[in-house]
Amino acid sequence: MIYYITSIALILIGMYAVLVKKNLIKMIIGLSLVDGGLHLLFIAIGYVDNKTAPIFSKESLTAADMVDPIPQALVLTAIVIGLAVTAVALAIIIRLYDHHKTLNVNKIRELKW
Amino acid sequence: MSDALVILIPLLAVVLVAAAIYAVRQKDLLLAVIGTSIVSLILSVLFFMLQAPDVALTEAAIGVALTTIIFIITIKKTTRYEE
Amino acid sequence: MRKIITFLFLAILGYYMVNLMNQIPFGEDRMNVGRYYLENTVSETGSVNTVTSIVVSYRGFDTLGEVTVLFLAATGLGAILFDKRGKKRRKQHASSLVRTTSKLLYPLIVLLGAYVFVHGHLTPGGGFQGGAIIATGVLMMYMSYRKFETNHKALTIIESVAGLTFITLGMTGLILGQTFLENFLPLGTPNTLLSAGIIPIIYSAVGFKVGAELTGVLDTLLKTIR
Amino acid sequence: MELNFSPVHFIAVPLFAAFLLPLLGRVSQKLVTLVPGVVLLYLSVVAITLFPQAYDTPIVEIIAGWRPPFGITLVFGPLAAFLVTMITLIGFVVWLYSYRFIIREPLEKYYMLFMLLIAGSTGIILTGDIFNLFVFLEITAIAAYSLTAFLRDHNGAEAAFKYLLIGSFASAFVLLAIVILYANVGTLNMADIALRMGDVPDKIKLTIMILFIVGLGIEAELFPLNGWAPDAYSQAPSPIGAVFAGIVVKAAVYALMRVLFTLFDLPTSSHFLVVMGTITLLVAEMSAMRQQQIKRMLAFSSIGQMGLVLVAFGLGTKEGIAAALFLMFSHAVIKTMLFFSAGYLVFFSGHKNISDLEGMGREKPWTGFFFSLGALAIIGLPPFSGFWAKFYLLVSAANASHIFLIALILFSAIIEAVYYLRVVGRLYFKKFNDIEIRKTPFTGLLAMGILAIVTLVIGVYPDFIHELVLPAANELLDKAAYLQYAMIGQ
Repeated sequence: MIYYITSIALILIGMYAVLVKKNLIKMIIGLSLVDGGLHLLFIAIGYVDNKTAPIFSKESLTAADMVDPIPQALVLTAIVIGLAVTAVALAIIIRLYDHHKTLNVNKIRELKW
Repeated sequence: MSDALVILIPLLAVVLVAAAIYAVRQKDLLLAVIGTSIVSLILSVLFFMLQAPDVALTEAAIGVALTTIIFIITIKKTTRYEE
Repeated sequence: MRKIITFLFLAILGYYMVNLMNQIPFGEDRMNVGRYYLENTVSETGSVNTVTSIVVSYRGFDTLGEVTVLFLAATGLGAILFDKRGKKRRKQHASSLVRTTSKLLYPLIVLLGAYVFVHGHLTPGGGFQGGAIIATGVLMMYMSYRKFETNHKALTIIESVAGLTFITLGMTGLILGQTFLENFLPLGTPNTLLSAGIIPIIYSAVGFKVGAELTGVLDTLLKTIR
Repeated sequence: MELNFSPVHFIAVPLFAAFLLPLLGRVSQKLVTLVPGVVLLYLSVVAITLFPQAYDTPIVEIIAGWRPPFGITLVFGPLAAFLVTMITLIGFVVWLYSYRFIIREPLEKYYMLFMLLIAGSTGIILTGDIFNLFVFLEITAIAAYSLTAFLRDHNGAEAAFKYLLIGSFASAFVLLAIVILYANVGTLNMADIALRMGDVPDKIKLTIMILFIVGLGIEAELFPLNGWAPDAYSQAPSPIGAVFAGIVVKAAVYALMRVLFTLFDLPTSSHFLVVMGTITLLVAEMSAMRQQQIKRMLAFSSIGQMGLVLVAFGLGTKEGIAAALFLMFSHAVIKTMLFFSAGYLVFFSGHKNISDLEGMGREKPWTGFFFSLGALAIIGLPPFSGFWAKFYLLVSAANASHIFLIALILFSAIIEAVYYLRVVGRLYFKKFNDIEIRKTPFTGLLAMGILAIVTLVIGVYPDFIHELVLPAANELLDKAAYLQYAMIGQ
């Protein structure tokens, strides 16, 4: 349960940053926090008490001893996607700074909403 | 679950949330990014504890190292302090 | 004002989510399709790491998409920052201690990355982690040496060839077997390096591709003029 | 034929081309511009070849040899066949238009992103797996962000950032929905999920549905989640504006409908769709009236049309869905043509505002002609496909005895007539003074000409498309049959 609460807290903190903060980089930091929270939530859902990682490294391990592998595989994908989005976002931020010399949303005309 | 873990996990969770709040509140973007990298680091430990070594390794390599680095490069190319 | 509304919205959302998660007990076994993977991964794919067999074989199509996403990020970055490419770099070298250490570590890090992706079907880790490790090594060299240059041409070629390998393997599966990405090589003995059919080949291609792409991303960002 | 065409080509071939382009770029720039066209032509051929087969018995393509629900499947039924064919054809025309329109470096990256966008949107339509859908949604979205910022002026970057922020929020919601869904059903194949949905408590079901509607609704331009659209449409290069209206939004609407119709029971979501669609339509049409810039006007008009599509889907009858699909096709063709001609009008005059385009229709007769044609078609005047789209919509609304809806469609047509005819009037109103006459490239005119012919032909023979959309609509409604073949008879 503590994992659930931690991940929900992380998601909410991230969303707060995206919705309230005025700094472009802060917003992207918020997005990556939301992503981290979602990943933790997903892994926590796949966890089974007293089971081991889904790798048959020893002969003695059987399928009944392991946690759910699917969330792990999916989170792997999601982490990489998160990195890609962050990289593109930061490139756009560099362009915006180059033109406006500021990272403040309020000073960039089109971004007000 | 051993006794040490019973104390360790809530402690990590608290540090994680604190680091996240720090990252959002800190006006110095460089420190804020360090905050997010601490979040990623603890996430990676938690993944390991949840029996997900693959994900822990990925989070360590991508979340802790690379994401932090591209954030820092961006801050270097733009500005360090939040107005 | 905006803060208060956001706060209220998030408080409601949080309360609702905690409530919702209460109905999904933690640590309970609710596997369904996952059970099948665990029971059959060794016999069907020859890979002892179930996560790898899911990522590369059962859900290999996702991984193709994932590699594409990184490729997309590298391409998009190149397009967005196209006219801001420069050659300006740091003026001084790092201290000689740092330089010597990184020169010694660099081959080791690259080797470690390669080890991680070649052993993806045996141990934790795989193409993505290995590629990321290699990119970190390259970054270290960037920071220590002023004149260190990655060969941009070589990077794009590695990127393209690795991507083409992935799809060609998939298409070969379509022709030799029945379906795209089908494992057409013998599975071998589990827990040995040369096992699991095309899984190590695909994961190595992914490793090269991810390494080249991430290095490319770092390179583009570092060389942007502010 | 030995190498049998299979639906996987729609994703693998554009990806292959995207990976190949950097290598080709080393050889010759000419190849870089030509290869995407060849690829899209090839895909159109594959689509048309597979078409009859998909209508006969849906093709279910298994990836990597794992039968569902363990592996990922591609489901190529009538609906997918219809939409994929539409996407490849529009894609080909967009390439034809880009051929001479996009002359800015880096050409190579433009075509790579374009190919990836095509692969992503066909992937959204073909996949039978919910997480795979998420991956393709992200591919499409990241390609769209990058292309929005392609022109590298500050407005493009601003629009792209806005789009990226809202889009990432959307994908976070979609991912959250998938996480909660997985926690309850333990599987990811959409047909398998639908089979297991019965055991899920209603409250959780509702939550998942709302999360999906919010997440996918952002990409599908549902009100009030469409704040990104006008900026992105107007700041992206003109062919990409057309791609957004003709391809990206259509794929997103498909994703939303597939999730709502297959995973959830209809009655709960259909009222919601009608209400949201109506609001989207009204707000967008009102905003379109007030726009000064021609491309922003087109963007709002596009949002309005998507609102109409959602309302039609919300009717929940076979006729209603068929009308929605007809409207999607007709809108994709006409709006692409409008974006193309508006792109050249803006390019030649150097102004984005409608008021600065006065007299352009006389200077550039063909471009002006195609714009006027598109305007008349989208309002819904007879010999064009737009007329039949609205006609079928009216008939289905009447059959469902939705009097309110009939009034709504007529009302929106009147507003559209007002703001489109205003622009057309401006184009021919008076002479444009300071202009250097340059010729519109032939490929650009050819692209617009093809679309004009398509809208006219469909306007004359509407039955042709109408007979294609009916089985497609049936596929969406006949959940049992979908579950049957998507699970390969299990």
